[in-house]
Amino acid sequence: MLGEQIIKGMAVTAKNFFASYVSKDRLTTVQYPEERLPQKHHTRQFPFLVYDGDDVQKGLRCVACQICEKECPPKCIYIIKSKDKKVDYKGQMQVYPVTFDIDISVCMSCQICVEVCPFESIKMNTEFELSTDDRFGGLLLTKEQLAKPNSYYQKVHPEAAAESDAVIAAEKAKAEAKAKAAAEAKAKAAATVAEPAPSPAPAATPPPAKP
Amino acid sequence: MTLSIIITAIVTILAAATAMSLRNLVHSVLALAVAFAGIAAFYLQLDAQFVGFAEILVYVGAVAILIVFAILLTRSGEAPDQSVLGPGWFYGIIVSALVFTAIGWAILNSSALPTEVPVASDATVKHIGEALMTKYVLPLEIIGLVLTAAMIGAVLIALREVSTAGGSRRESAPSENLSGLTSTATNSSLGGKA
Amino acid sequence: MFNALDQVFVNALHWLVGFLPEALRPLVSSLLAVAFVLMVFPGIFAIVTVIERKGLGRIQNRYGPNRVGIPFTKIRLCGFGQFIPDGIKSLTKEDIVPRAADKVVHFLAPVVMLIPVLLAYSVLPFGRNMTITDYDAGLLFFFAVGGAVEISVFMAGWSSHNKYSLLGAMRAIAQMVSYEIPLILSAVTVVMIVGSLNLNNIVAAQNHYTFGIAHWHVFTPWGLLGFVLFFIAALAESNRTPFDLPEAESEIIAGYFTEYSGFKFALFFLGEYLGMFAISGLGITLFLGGWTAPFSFLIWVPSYVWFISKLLGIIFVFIWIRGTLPRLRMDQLMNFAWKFMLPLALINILIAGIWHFMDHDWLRWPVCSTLIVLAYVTLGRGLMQNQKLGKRIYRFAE
Amino acid sequence: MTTLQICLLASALLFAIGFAGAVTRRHAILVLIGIELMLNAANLNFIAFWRFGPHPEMLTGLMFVIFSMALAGAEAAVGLALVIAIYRHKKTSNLDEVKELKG
Repeated sequence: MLGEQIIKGMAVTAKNFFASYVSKDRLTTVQYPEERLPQKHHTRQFPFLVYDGDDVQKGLRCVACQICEKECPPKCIYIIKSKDKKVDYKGQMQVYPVTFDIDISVCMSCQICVEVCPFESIKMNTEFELSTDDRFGGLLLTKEQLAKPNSYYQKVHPEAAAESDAVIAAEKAKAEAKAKAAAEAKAKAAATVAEPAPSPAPAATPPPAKP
Repeated sequence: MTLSIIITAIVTILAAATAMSLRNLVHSVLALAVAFAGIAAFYLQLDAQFVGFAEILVYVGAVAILIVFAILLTRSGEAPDQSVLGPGWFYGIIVSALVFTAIGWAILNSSALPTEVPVASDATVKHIGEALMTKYVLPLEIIGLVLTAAMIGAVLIALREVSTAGGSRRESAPSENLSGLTSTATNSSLGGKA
Repeated sequence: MFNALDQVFVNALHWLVGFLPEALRPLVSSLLAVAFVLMVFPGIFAIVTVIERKGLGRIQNRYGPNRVGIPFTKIRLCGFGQFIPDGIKSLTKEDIVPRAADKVVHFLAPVVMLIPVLLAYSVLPFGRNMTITDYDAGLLFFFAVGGAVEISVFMAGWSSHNKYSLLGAMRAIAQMVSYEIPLILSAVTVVMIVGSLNLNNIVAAQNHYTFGIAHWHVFTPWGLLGFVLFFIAALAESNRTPFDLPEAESEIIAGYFTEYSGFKFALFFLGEYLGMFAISGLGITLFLGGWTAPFSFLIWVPSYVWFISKLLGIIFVFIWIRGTLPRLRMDQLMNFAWKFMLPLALINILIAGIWHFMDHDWLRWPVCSTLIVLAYVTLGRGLMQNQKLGKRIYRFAE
Repeated sequence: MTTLQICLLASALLFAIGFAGAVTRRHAILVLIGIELMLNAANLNFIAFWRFGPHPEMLTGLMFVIFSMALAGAEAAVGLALVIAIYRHKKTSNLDEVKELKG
């Protein structure tokens, strides 16, 4: 009969109306600032810079190689290299970025900078509450704002951080072995020059750790 | 009483003159609606409440809307390029001025007009209804018949001529709106009388 | 005591006017009454916008607005202060007039919309002795000024020089004109039974009780059918879902007020809601007993409280329907008005006549009810069988 | 001048304006509007004479106005339907271009 289905529909909406006051499970929305949904596993928003240890200046992994700046499709990264050098995590002397800016009003979250970075230095953040009332300066993040400790990275992306830590550990070990080998070679050369005694010195050298 | 009647008269006549002299048809109709409202105000001041409300209902609510619909359907909403006055407009204005002069002279100089103002009779809806159902029942029925005939006629005239048999159902769709308009006029006047 | 509470506004008005000289009294008392209407009904409008958003939210299992309470405090009041930022926003927005628009008509349209809507309140009885003007032909006045709203809709649609505006205006006028007929015809039944066009008399005719139950017209077979018809027509007249074709967002943007922004848009919005309240108030007066109490043991509640609570109840049903039903198609809308509502309204007039002439006879109950059910089933069958309201048949390019 | 004379003069002026419009304008709808104005002028006369005439309790003028209003509604509907029909045929609503019925 005409109107039967209308009454059925009205009953459904009335049930929704009253039940939404009784059972909280029916409510599909979340009251955002107070309650938040857990973030998705691979959430990524905008890049940040990783540093090791406690000191930002000392521990920053970035060596200002400018690959990310060149690869960035919207050209939102701006880097100025330093004139002097400092020791990086591998123990080598490297330049470091004096200025490292990312304009997140331009950034399109493509993650290409992360993929091209050979130093495990730039990673994607999960922070999304970046709104500000200054639409020019407020959205231009400087090196100090971008730098986050490695522990933070381990917290937001545990799996990726573990992978990246393994890579760094391997490289560190490689570099150490290399340094040791170089030192020994140096010592050997020195020994040969100073005292040509036939003593097999590097017999006890442990093999370099393979990653 | 006299002052308010004079103000009403001025507003009504200005609106009517505007309606008849503007180039844009839509503006004309809006001015016409104001003129009708002014005439309704006349009726209200002359103690004819029922007729005043019926005037608003029939003229502002139905006839003006009907004219607006006709303007939209004939696409004459824009002001035309050539002159809006027909040939021989000069004689028309002369004749209408002569008509006004004659009637106005007659009104101002007539001795047959009643001079004393009688007490207002209570023309309540009840009295009007009783008169309609007793003394004027035959005209009422005839008006009903005329309105039905007019409605059918208007629908038939405005029906699009159907060339192919297949498209007849869809072709007749626009005329439904028009029939709706006509029967609003009928039904609203009937509704008022009941 | 109860009487004093009931008449508190009337007595306050008399007391205030009593300080004035005799000549000024009628003018000041009517001005005060107008000010009362201008304060109360926009106030209800403000609250109803929030109720509507919250109600729609709950129907869709959401919270709806629940943040804004009293400004500059932490008090939230379940979000009932939402209308304050809404109002500030719409009043401070930039007012844009299209370059091609007819400036004068474009400016006048919202004003012309609001005037007849506010005039319609002048005949409604809000409570015992609370009618602004007691016209002999009050019902006719209401319908007359209601018809003038269509002019403003046309003005808005035509003057914007936008095809969506024009389409929306055409749709709105066609719809309002079509549904005005069932609206008036269903009101005619009440006029036939009561024998008066005066709304106070219509309320007085419903203000007596048998076995403690009021003689509201909705409690009779013809009154129930008349009320349902009136309610559907009122939905269509106030452009509410499922008859909101004039402003169907998905088809024609916003209909006749597409080109309106800022204060003018707010005026249209206000006019639409005030029109909805006015027509609900008329429905209450005609069928739901106006300001009378439903049961005789409840007559101690003040009359205006009854009126306002009935009004809010009807508005709640409006919102409920908006949350439930999808929008009709234009041809379905017209078919429903002309092939279902109009014949049913005419049959209802006949049934009201039968009811009137079988006076005080228990037999009139079954006879009238049977007739109504028969008419409803037959017309409904006819409408469904011709696929006028049935499943949509899609036609693709052949 | 009495109120009756003011009403009659206003009605005469309305009639003249309507007549001038109906005779001089080219557009069919404007001619119809002129005719409506003339009808209203006549109605105003009826009401004025009913109110100030010797027998206001007879309601004769009032009744005449009610019937004339109903007829005016019918006339407007048929007239506008004619305008629309002519527009469909000739794609114009200019009365000077519709000359077939002249013979």
